[in-house]
Amino acid sequence: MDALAKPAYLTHEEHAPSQPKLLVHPSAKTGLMSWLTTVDHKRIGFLYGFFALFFFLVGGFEALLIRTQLMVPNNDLLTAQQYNTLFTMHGTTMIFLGVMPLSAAFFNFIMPLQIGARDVAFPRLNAFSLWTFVAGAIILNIGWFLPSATHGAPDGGWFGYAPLTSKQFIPKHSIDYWVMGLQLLGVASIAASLNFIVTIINMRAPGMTMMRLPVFVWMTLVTSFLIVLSFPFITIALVEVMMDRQFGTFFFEVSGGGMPVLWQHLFWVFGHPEVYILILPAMGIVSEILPTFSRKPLYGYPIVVFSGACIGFLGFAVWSHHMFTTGMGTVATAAFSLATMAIAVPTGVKIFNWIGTLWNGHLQMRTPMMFALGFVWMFMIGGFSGVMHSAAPADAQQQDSYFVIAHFHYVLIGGSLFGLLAGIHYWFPLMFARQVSEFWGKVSFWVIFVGFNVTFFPMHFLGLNGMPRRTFTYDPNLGWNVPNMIATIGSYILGVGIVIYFVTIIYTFIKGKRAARDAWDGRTLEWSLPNPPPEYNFRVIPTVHARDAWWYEKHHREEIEKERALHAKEEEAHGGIHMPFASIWPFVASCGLLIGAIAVSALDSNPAPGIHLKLGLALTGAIIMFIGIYFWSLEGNEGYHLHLDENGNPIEDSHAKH
Amino acid sequence: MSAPITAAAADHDHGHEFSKFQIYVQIAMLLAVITGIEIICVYIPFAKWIIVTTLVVLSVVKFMFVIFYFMHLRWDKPFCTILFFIGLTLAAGTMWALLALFSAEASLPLPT
Amino acid sequence: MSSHAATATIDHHHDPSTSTGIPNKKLLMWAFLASDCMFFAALISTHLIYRLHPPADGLDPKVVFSPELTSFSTFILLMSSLMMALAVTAIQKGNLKSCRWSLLTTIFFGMIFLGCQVYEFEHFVHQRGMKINNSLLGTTFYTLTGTHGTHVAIGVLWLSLMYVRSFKPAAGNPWAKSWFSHNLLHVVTLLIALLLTLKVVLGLVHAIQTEPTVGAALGHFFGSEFIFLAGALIAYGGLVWLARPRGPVAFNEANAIDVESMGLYWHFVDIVWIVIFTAVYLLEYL
Amino acid sequence: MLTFLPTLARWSRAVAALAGLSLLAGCDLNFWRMDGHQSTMVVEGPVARDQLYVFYVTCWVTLVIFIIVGGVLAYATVKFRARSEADEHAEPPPQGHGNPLVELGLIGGSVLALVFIAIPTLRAIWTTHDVPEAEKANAYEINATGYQWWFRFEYPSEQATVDANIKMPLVTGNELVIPAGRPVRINLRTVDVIHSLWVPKLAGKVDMIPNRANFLWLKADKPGYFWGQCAEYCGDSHAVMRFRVVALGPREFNDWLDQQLQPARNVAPVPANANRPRAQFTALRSFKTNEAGITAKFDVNPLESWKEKQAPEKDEDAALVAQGKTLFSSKACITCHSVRGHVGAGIAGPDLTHVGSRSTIAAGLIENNREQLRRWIRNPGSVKPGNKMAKGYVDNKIVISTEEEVALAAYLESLK
Ligand code: HEA
Ligand code: HEA
Ligand code: HEC
Ligand code: CUA
Ligand SMILES: [Cu+2]
Repeated sequence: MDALAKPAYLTHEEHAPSQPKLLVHPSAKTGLMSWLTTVDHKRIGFLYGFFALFFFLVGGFEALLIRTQLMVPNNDLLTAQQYNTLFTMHGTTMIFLGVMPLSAAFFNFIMPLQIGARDVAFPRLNAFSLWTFVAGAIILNIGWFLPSATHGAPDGGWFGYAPLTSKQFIPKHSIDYWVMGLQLLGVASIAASLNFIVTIINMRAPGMTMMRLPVFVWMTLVTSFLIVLSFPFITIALVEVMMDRQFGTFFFEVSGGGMPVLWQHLFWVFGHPEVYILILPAMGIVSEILPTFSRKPLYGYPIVVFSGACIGFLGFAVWSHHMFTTGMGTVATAAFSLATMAIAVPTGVKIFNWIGTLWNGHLQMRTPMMFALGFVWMFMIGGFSGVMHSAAPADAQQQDSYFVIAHFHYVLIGGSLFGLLAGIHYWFPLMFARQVSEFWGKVSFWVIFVGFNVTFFPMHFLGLNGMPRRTFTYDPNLGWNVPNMIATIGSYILGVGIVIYFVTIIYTFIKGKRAARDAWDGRTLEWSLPNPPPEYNFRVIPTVHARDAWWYEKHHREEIEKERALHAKEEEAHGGIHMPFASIWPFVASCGLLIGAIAVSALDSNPAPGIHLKLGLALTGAIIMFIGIYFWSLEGNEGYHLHLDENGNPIEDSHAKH
Repeated sequence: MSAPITAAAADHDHGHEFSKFQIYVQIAMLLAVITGIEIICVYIPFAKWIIVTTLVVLSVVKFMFVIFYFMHLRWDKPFCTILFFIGLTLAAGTMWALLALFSAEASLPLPT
Repeated sequence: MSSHAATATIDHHHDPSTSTGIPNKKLLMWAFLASDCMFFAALISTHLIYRLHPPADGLDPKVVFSPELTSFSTFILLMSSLMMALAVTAIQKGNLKSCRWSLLTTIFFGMIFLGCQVYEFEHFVHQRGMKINNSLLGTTFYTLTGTHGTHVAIGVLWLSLMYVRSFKPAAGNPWAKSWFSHNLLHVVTLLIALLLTLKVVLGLVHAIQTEPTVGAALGHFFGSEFIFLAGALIAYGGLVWLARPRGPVAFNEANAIDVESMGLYWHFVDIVWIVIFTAVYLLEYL
Repeated sequence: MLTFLPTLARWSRAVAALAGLSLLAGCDLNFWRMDGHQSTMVVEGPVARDQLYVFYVTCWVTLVIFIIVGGVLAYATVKFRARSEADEHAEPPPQGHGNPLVELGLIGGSVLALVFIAIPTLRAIWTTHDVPEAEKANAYEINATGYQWWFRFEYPSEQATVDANIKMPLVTGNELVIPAGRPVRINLRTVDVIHSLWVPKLAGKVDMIPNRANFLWLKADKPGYFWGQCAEYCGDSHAVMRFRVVALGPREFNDWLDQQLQPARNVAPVPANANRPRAQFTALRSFKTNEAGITAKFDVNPLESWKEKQAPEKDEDAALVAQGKTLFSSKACITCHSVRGHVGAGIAGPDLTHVGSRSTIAAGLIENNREQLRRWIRNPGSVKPGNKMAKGYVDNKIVISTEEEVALAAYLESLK
C-alpha cells in the first residue's frame, strides 16, 4: 500500500495525554491497527472499494456458475438448491456488496475533495459505517461455510418474497442470514448517508454554493437522501420477517390473517428507489468524465441536477411496477404504469445533456471516456427496455422472464458498473498517483463491452420467447438453446474482460508509472491536490469562484495565489488545521453488532439450552456495541492541529482538545 | 441554504429567550388539553368521518406545535424544516398510497 | 468539526463553522428524523392495513385496550417533552444546574412512560390474552408500540449518559484523573436507579389498577414494593452523592448543541406517540 | 483524414468476433423468430395479442428514439473527437453552458413519445384485466390452485360422480383443458407460497398469492396445445413447475368432460386361461439427473398426440392393472392422491382419476408413458428436487420393487 503511505510528519510520537489508558487515542499510521482505527475518509473510501471489488468478483464468479449451468438444456452441473442459492447470492452480493459499496467508496474518497472539505462531518461515524458494512457482508456469506442442510447461504431470491421466506417453507438458517445481513447493511448505509448529507450541506468550502457543486456531489446527495428515506422500509419489512421466523408472529402468515403481498409493497417501496441508488452515482461519475474529456463544461448543469433530484423523488412513486402481475386492479396498475413512464423524461434529459456536452467539444478518447460513452449507450438501451416494462400489459408477459434479466443487467452493468469502472480509471491517478496503461485500459473496455452485449442482448429474445427467470434448468424443445449458449459464451468473454481490467489495475497499483498532477486537465477541485492527496486534503481551504472551480483557478492563477496566501494566514491564526484523532471504538461497536447478528441468525432457540446461548451471545454483542458507542461518545470531538508551511511541510504539531 | 461561511450572525433573538419558558409551559398545557379533547371526541356520537377528520386535524396541530416550538424549527434556519418535511411528506404520502392500495377491491383478503 | 468559540457568547441558531450555519449535529439529527419518519410510516402502515382487514376471528381492540392508562402515559410523555425543552433552554443560557434537573425529570418521566408500557404489555398478555404470537392484532400492536418503546428506552439511556457526562471535569481539574472510574460508577448507579424506578412504577400502576380505593392501593403498593422503593431511594441518595460538586466541569453552553440534538430525538419520539395514540388507540373507539 | 480507419478496424473486429461466435455455437441464428412453445410473440389468443400489440408500440417508439438519439450521439462522438495528440492539447473549445429552448423541446418530444405509448397501454390495461362485458355470459370459470410444485385445476360448474349419490366439482391436475373460442376466467389460489400462472401464447401471467383473490382471463382462438410454466420463484423446484393447456372445440370439450366426469376406469378382467403375454419386468434404464423426459412427439403434432392419449392403451394387462390397483392402496399412494371411484381420497397430490389421459406427469416435466411413470414412481426426488411426493415416500418408509413399479405404472396408465 505504499501508494497510500502517509507523509513522514504523521509518524511522530504522540504526546502522552493525561487520560486513562482506554481513552488514549490510537496513533498507528501504518499496519493493521492503522486501518482498523482510521477515520480518514480517503482510507475508508479505499477500504470500501477494496471490499466492494472483492465481492464483485465473488458475485461475478457466482454469475459464471449460473451461466455455465444454463449453457445447455437439462444441465446437471448444479442442483436446483445450489442454483437457487447462487442466483440469490449473486443478486444480493452484486447489489449490496458490489455496486452500493463501490459507489460509497467514491462518495467517501472523492466527494469531500470536490467540495473542498478536509473530511466528512463525522469521521468516526464513517468508520462505523464501513465496519458495519463488512459485518453485514460476513453475515450474508457465512452460510457458504456452514452445513447446507441446516444453514446454507440465502436462497429465497434477492427480493425474498413472503411467504417463501417463512420458517415453514425454509426452516434452515439461510434466510436468517439474509435478514440479518441486510439489516446490518441497512444500518451501515443509513449511517453513511446521513454523514454524506451533513457533509455536503455543511462542509462546503466558501463560495461553493449548491449550484456550484460538481454533479457527482449532487448525485451523492440525492443518493444519500434516497438511502435514508428508502432503507427504513426494508428494515421494517425485514424486522417483520424476523419476528415471523423467530417469535411466531403473523405478519406474513396466512393462517393468522397475514397478507404476503404486503411484503412485496414494503420491499419495493424500498426496492425501486434502490435501483436509482445504484444508478445515480454512476450518472454522477459520467457527468464528471464527459466534460473533462470534452474539455467543456457540462451542458445544462442546472437541469441535469434538477432531473437527478427529480428521478430520485419520482422513484418513490412507482414501486408497484414490480407488481403488475399481482392483480392490483386496473386503476392502480394504470397509475403506476404512467408514473413509471414519467421517469423516462428526466432520465432522457440527462442523456440529451450528455450529448450536448460532447457537442462542439474536443473529445479525448481515453479509457474513462470510453467507459463513460459505453455507459450512455448501454444505459439508454436498458432504459428503453425499462419503458417497455412500464407498459403494464406488455409487462404481464415480460415480468419474471429473461426480458427483465436483460433489462436490469443493461442498466446495472451497462449503466452502474460501466460508470463505476470509468470512475476507477478516472480517479486512479489521483488516488494512487499512478497512471493506468491506455492500451490495456482500452482492451479491457472493448472485451467487456463485447462480452456484455453478447451475454445480455440474447436474453431479450429469451424472455420474449418465454423463458422464465430463476430456472435452474430448461427443456431443449423450447427454442432457448442457442441464445443460452451465446449468452454463456458471452459471459466468459465478459469474465475475461473483467480479469484484464483487474490485472491492469492491480499491476498499475503496484508498478505503474507515476501520474502527473492533474492527470486529465480536470475541472473540479480534487484535481488541485497533489497525488495522492495528503491526509488533511487541502493545505488551505479553497475559495470557490465558479462552477468548475479548478478550471477557473487554472485560468486565474494570480488572483487565486494571492487569495490563498491570505487565507493560509487566517487559518493559522485560528489554530491551524484541525484533524480528528483515530479511534478504535467504531470498530468495536461494529464487532458488537456482528456478534449480536450472528447470535440472532445462526443459533437455534431450541433444543433446550439453545435459547440461553442465543440470548447470552446476543446480549454480549449488545454490550460490546454499547461499550464501543459509550467510549466513542466519551472521546468527544477531540483532535489535534497541524501547522504547515507553504510547501505542506509541518512547522510544528500540537495536540489540543476541543 | 447555500450561504458561504459568514461571521457569526448578530444576536437576533435574544429577546425571546426570557419568554421561552412561558411559551413552553403554555404549549405543554395546550397539548394536554388537545389530548383531552381528542379522548372525549371519540365518544361523541357524530358521523364517523367528522370525528376522524377532527382527530387527524387535532393530531396534526399537536404535531406541528411540538416540532415548531419544542423542536424550535420556528427559530431555526428554514432548511431544517425543509429537510424534515421531505421525510415527513414522503412518509405520509407512502402511507396514504399503501392504505389506498389496500382499500381497493382487488386487495381484499380472501373471505375466511 | 467543532466550534471554535467555547467561551464567548454562543448564538445557538448559527454555527459559523458550517456552510449553512446549522450545526452539524443538528443537521444530522434532522436528517435522521426524516428517515425515522419512514420507519414509522412502514410500521404504522402495516398496523393500519391489518386493522383495515382484520382476520375474521381476530381480537377486538376495544376489549383489549385500556384508554385511561394510555391517556395517562400520553400526558406523561408530553410533560417529559416540556422538561426536555426546558433543559435545552437552560444549557443554552449556561445554567448547568437547571439543565441537570430538567434532564433528570425528563428521564424520570420517560421511565414512567416505559413503566406504563411494560405494565400495559404484561396486562394485555396475561389479563386480556393478547400475545404477539396469538393474534394479528397482537403482532402488529406489540411490534409498533414496542418499536416506539425501544425508541423511548434508547432516549432514556442517552439522556442518562448525557446527564453523567455533564460531570466530566474540565481540563486542569485535579479530579480528572479519577473521573473515569467515577463515571462508570455513576452510570451504573443511574441505571440501577432507573430499573428500580421502573419496578416501583410497575408496582404502583398495578396496585392502582387492581385495588378499588386509593388507600388500599397504597397499602398494597407499600406491602409488595417496599424493598424496591427502599433500594430506589438508596440509589437516588447515591446519585446525589456522586453528583456533589468537584470543581469546574467540561460541560457548558458549548454543549448546548449536544443536549439540543438529543432533545430533537426525544421530542420526535413524543410526536410519534401523538400519531400512534390517535391511529392505534383512539380510532378504535369510533 | 484516414484516422477513422483504426476505429473502423476495431468495429469490424467486433463484428467478426460476433460472427465467429455464432459459428462457434454451431447453429443458425434463427432465434429471433421467437416462435417457441412459450413464445410471447406468436400468440393465439386475444389477451396475449393485446399485450403483444402494446409491446410492439413500445418497441417501435423506443426504436425510433434510439435511432435518433443514438445517431446524434454517434455523430457527435465521431465529429468532435480530437484528431491527434496535438489537437487534444489545443486551446479548449468554447465553454458553452446549454440552451433552455433545446431542453424544453426535447422534454416536450419525450412527453409526446410517452403519450404514444401511454394510450394503447391504458386501453389494454382494461381489456386484459377481465372478460369483456359482452362476453361475460359466455365465460367459462375454472379455479386453479398452486401447490409446491404443481397445479390443481377445478371445474366448479361440472359435477363429477364420486359414487352413486355423491357429486363433487371435477378436479384435474397439471393439464388444463379449456373450451376454445370461449373466454375462460381462472380464479387463482395457492395453498402455500406464491406461484404464477403463465401460458405465454394465451395471456400474460397473474400471480397466485396467499390470502388474495386473484384471477385472470384468457381465450384460445382455436383448438390447440399450449405450454405453460410457473413464473414466480416458489422454492426448489420452481423451474420444473410446468403445465400444459389444451383448448378443444365445443364438441370435443364436451366429450372430454363426459369422460372426465366418470369415475376411474376399471379394466375388464380377462379370463385366466386367455393367452395373453405376461408383462415383462425389464429393469428401468437409469436416468441421469435432469435428463429430459420428453420426446419430439408433442412438438410435432401436440394436439393429435394428446388426443391419442385419451383412448385406452392396446396392450393392457388386466392382472397387472389389478395388482397395481392394490398396490396403490397398500403403498400409501391413497393418502395423497384421489382416484375417484377407486379407493383413494388424498388431496396432497394431484388427482389421478384420469391421469392416464394426460400427456405429461410431474407437472408438465416428463411425458406420460410407461417408462417415465416408472422413473417417477421409483424416485420422484431425482426427477424433481425437493418434491413433496419423495418426502412422502421417506416419511411413510415406502419401498417399491421393480415388479411393483411396473404394476403401478400399468394401473396409472389404465386410468383414462
Ligand atoms: C440501475 C438500475 C435500474 C434503473 C436505472 C432502472 C430504470 C428503469 N426501470 Fe428497471 N429494474 C431494475 C433496475 C433498474 N431499472 C431492476 C434490478 C429490476 C428487476 C428487479 C427484479 O425483479 O429482480 C428492474 C425492473 C423493472 C421493472 C419491473 C419488471 C418486472 O419485473 O416485471 C420495470 C417496470 O416498469 C422497470 C422499469 C424501469 C424504467 C421505466 C426505468 C427508467 O428509469 C429508465 C429511463 C431511461 C430511459 C427511458 C432511456 C433514456 C431516455 C431517453 C433517451 C429519452 C427518451 C425516451 C423515451 C421518451 C421513452 N424496471
Ligand atoms: C449490479 C448488479 C449485477 C451485476 C454486475 C451482475 C452481473 C452479471 N449477472 Fe446478474 N443479476 C443481478 C445483478 C447483477 N448481475 C440481480 C439483482 C439478479 C437477480 C437475482 C435474483 O433473481 O434474485 C441477477 C441475476 C442474473 C441471472 C439470472 C439468474 C436467474 O434468474 O436464474 C443471470 C443469468 O445469466 C445473471 C448473469 C450475470 C452475469 C453473467 C454477470 C456478469 O456481468 C458478471 C461479470 C463478472 C465476472 C465474470 C467476474 C469475473 C471474475 C472472475 C472470473 C474471477 C473469479 C474470482 C474470484 C471469485 C476470486 N445474473
Ligand atoms: C406424500 C404424498 C404422496 C404420496 C404418498 C404419493 N404421492 Fe404421488 N404425488 C404427490 C405430489 C405432491 C405430487 C405432485 C408432485 C409434483 O409434480 O411436484 C405427486 C405426483 C404424482 C404423479 C404425477 C401426477 C401428475 O399429474 O403430474 C403420479 C403419477 C403419482 N404421484 C403417483 C403416485 C403413486 C403411484 C404413489 C404411491 C406409490 C404416490 N404417488 C404416492 C404426493 C404423493
Ligand atoms: Cu410455483 Cu414457481
Ligand atoms: Cu423499479
